[in-house]
Amino acid sequence: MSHYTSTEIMTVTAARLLSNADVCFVGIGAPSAACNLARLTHAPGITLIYESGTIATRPSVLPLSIGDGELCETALATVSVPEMFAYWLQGGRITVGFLGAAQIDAYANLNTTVVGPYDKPTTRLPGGGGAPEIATNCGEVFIILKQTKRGFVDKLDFVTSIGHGRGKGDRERLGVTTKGPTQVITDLAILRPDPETRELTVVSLHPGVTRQSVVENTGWALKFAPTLDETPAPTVEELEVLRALQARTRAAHGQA
Amino acid sequence: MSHYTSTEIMTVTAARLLSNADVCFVGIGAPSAACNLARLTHAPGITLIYESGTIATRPSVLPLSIGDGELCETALATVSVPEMFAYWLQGGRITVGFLGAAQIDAYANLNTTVVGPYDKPTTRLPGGGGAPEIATNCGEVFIILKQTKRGFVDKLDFVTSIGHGRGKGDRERLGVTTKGPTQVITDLAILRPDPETRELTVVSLHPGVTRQSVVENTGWALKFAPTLDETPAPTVEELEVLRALQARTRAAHGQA
Amino acid sequence: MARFLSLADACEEVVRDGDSVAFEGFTHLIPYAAGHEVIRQRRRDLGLIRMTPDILYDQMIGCGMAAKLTFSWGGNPGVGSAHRIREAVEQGWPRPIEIEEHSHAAMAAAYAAGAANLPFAVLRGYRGAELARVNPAIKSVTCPYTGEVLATVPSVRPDAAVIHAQKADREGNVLIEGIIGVQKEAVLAAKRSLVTVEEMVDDLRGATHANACIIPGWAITAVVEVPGGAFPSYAHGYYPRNNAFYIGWDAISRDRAAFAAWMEEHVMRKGPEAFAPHARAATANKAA
Amino acid sequence: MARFLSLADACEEVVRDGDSVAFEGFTHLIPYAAGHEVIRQRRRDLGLIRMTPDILYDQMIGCGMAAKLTFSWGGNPGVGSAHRIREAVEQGWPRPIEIEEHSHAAMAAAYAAGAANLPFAVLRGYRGAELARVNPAIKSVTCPYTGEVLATVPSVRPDAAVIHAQKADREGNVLIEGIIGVQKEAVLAAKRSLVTVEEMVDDLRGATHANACIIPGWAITAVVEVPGGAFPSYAHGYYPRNNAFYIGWDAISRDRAAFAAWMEEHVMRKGPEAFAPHARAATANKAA
Repeated sequence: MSHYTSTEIMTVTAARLLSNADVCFVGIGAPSAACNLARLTHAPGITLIYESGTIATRPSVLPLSIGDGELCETALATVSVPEMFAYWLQGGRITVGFLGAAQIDAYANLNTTVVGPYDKPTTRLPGGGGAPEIATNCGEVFIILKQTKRGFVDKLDFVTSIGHGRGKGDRERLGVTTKGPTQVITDLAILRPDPETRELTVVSLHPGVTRQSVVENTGWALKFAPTLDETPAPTVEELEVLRALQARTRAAHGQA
Repeated sequence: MSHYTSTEIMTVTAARLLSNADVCFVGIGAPSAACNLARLTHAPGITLIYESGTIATRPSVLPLSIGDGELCETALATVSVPEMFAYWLQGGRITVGFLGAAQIDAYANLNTTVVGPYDKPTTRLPGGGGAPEIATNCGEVFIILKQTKRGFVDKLDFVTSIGHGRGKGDRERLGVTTKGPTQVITDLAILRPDPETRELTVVSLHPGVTRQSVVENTGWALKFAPTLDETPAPTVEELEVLRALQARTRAAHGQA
Repeated sequence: MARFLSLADACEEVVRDGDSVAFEGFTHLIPYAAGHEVIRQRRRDLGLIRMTPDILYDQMIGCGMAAKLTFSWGGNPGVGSAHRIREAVEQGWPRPIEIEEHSHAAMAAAYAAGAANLPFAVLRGYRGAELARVNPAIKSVTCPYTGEVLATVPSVRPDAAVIHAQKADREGNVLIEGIIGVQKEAVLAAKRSLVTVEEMVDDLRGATHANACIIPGWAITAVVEVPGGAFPSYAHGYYPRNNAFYIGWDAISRDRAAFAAWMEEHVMRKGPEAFAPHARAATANKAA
Repeated sequence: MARFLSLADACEEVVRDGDSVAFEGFTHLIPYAAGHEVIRQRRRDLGLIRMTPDILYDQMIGCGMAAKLTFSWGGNPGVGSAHRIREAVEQGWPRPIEIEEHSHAAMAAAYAAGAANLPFAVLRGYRGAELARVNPAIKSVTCPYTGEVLATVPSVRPDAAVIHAQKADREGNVLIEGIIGVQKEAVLAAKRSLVTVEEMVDDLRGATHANACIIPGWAITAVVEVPGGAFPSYAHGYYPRNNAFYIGWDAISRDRAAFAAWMEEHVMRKGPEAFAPHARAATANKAA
């Protein structure tokens, strides 16, 4: 087994959740890395869709922006942005929406809008983009972000997109029929909503990670499953493919 | 001056109403003949749009259907039918809608739906197609049809598309801001809505046509303008171009 | 993921008795071969949906397969009436048929709303038009910003959509070119879909324009290669519309017996391979 | 009919003080050259509209030209914050700015509704999302058929739309290829429009795919040829996105003085011809 970073196991673990049959709406950054790693390893037939309108794209490097030229050049087809959101996302054609976030709470509600009050923010974040409708119109949602006390908060400053609201039944009460967040992958662990309460629960710790370190990086009283799995470590092949992808990406974007 | 048929002067007279600056939504049949004659004579820059999605098309023969292949092959661009009706017709981009009809009344309301009661028609006609929205969403509407008692009726069996309703102000009361029918061209005459009442009024008789013959071919007490023009006869060039177009069309569609 | 089936199996899978079905095609790419197979399978009580029902629906309705027709213009384009449709509406023969009639603008918006998973479409339409009186499906909403009242129609969400297209690749991705009509919307709005194509190619990726009209295989139920399958309609880039056939249909369809004889000879006793010569003839013409 | 003007004249004609303006481009084909000309003309009190405001709006807002920003995602894609936008929102510098914030799905639908001359758009959106609480423009309608409540947003109908595209022909028809975003909708939704293009060609007719994204000249106010006009964004088929520039912008834009100096040197003292080398460099690279 190779040495690997905590970001690498996060990306590899997220990638493993995807299959050839998935039609995946891909966010930029960590989601994009995980989705393309899946495509370059065990799920070559996966359909990746970026909100710029590119359907079934196969970039050789990770795009810096949601609309890099290679996304279009390697796509099956590129549609207008109104069509992407109307026919494909709202149309219910997406099996998995893959999101990152600045803040997440115990019910996998996400904030990418502001830190502080909306009208007088201490930090104005970029905003929701596609997230509000990805969260409700995809079959299910996978979330990937690093686990820190700043990010895993007891109360979001702003609910950009709904996860499980305040618990079981909240999505249904809003008329939402999709599953919502079913997996949260961090650099420390895998969390899933409890079947009864929908509260996020740690189900697997990455190798070498302690319960204590996960608790210390979470801003609420985090629940753990009665029996915890250990996340399988990245394989040599997964790491090689991911590192080659990252190296190609750095070279392509003019970074050292 | 050549000899010409009453259909020919109808087509030529209608064609003369159009200019290079027009963006024209073209119905199949007589409207299509008039619009293409205009394009092949005095208005080579006119933009012809067919509801099949073909924008700025330049067919060498008259299409038999609204979606003949040549309409697409000679178009600037071909868009989907939903886009055609949403962005181009409803979007207010059309200056002239050019319609035919089975029945017309004194206010240029049109029927292409049924003869007899709607639920138990004696003759089921093809229906409105694009007409209901062409009538309200184009800048103005030109109508072309042969003048007969069966066609020019006191009361329509069915109002497929509105002209001037029951008189001045009716369009405005429906929230419609476009002009509606401004010209009705028949094989006998030119009719225009009276500026005060909006009732169709004969303003010009084609050469050799008598008031009496127009009256006899109209199912209501037809009004005439105080001074009547005589429609200029078709020129040799207009007739040559029209006849060549019709001959090419017959040959292309496998008709004798 | 699209499955590659025989035309008979695909039709059985996608179109069932009592279904609402859209065989779409706006003059171009009308799915005649698939429609004829469905006629041979003697499907019943269909709710046929199409903006521009022409000869294919004339044939189906003349065979008594349809309980309902939802449409916005029904006839033989440039020729005149669809006589079998007329006789069904006017005289209830061979069976009475319910009609739901819209304008083109409304039907197009209703398909787009269906593809977009919305329950209804809004349009600036039907003003002063009597269809709004006779069709109870036409309603209205008030704009929450301006107070303006706009027309609404329910989305088209058929049980099945059947279309013809130019090409499919080995993943079942489908390319539609030229007059694209509402075919993409029909497929995306439907629960099940069947696409017949002129030809199979290895891979559409990179083989066409970046913004070409492509429906991914995972959004389609079944794909079948049927060369010539749109005849006497046409396939842009393959063969032209046979306008003479459309003109000739007028006489055939005016008469019940002539219609029945034609259907027996040209549909009931034939199979999808009967369409191939139309594609080959065009290819031969092109080469000549 | 589109007029062919100099960039300066076209910007004066199309973008006026107090206008609502959409400089659109979804990462691709962002109209930097036109935007810089508008900055040089020192337009004031603009209501800027764009789904994805990035560096160009960072520059305009940093220069104090905007009274309002309507958007759905604002940042430096893949890099981080748009620092000038942040400072305007967080600290009101160089002037306070009103924001109207939407989701992408809502903005895209609002542009499409604007192009379609509808006063509002309907979407299955904003469920459980707090934007619906803080943005009073987000309302709802009830489906007249199902009783379902759906979100609405007002149409986007800007005074002016500014976009960049690949080609225009002598009639002013414009071709957009690749990631086409919402540019066509922005132009059709706007009262006035300006399109800058990489190159002029004789006639687009027949020069591209039947279903290519083309905006006819009669739907456009002004067309200007500005090679390289989308740099550091990109023009599909001409030159790639300069991702290094986007990464480098982070440091420039963090600091008020560095930002001011950069704008003075690279925008205020330059003209549209400054963009041409970016197109030429790409051509040289391609040839090499």
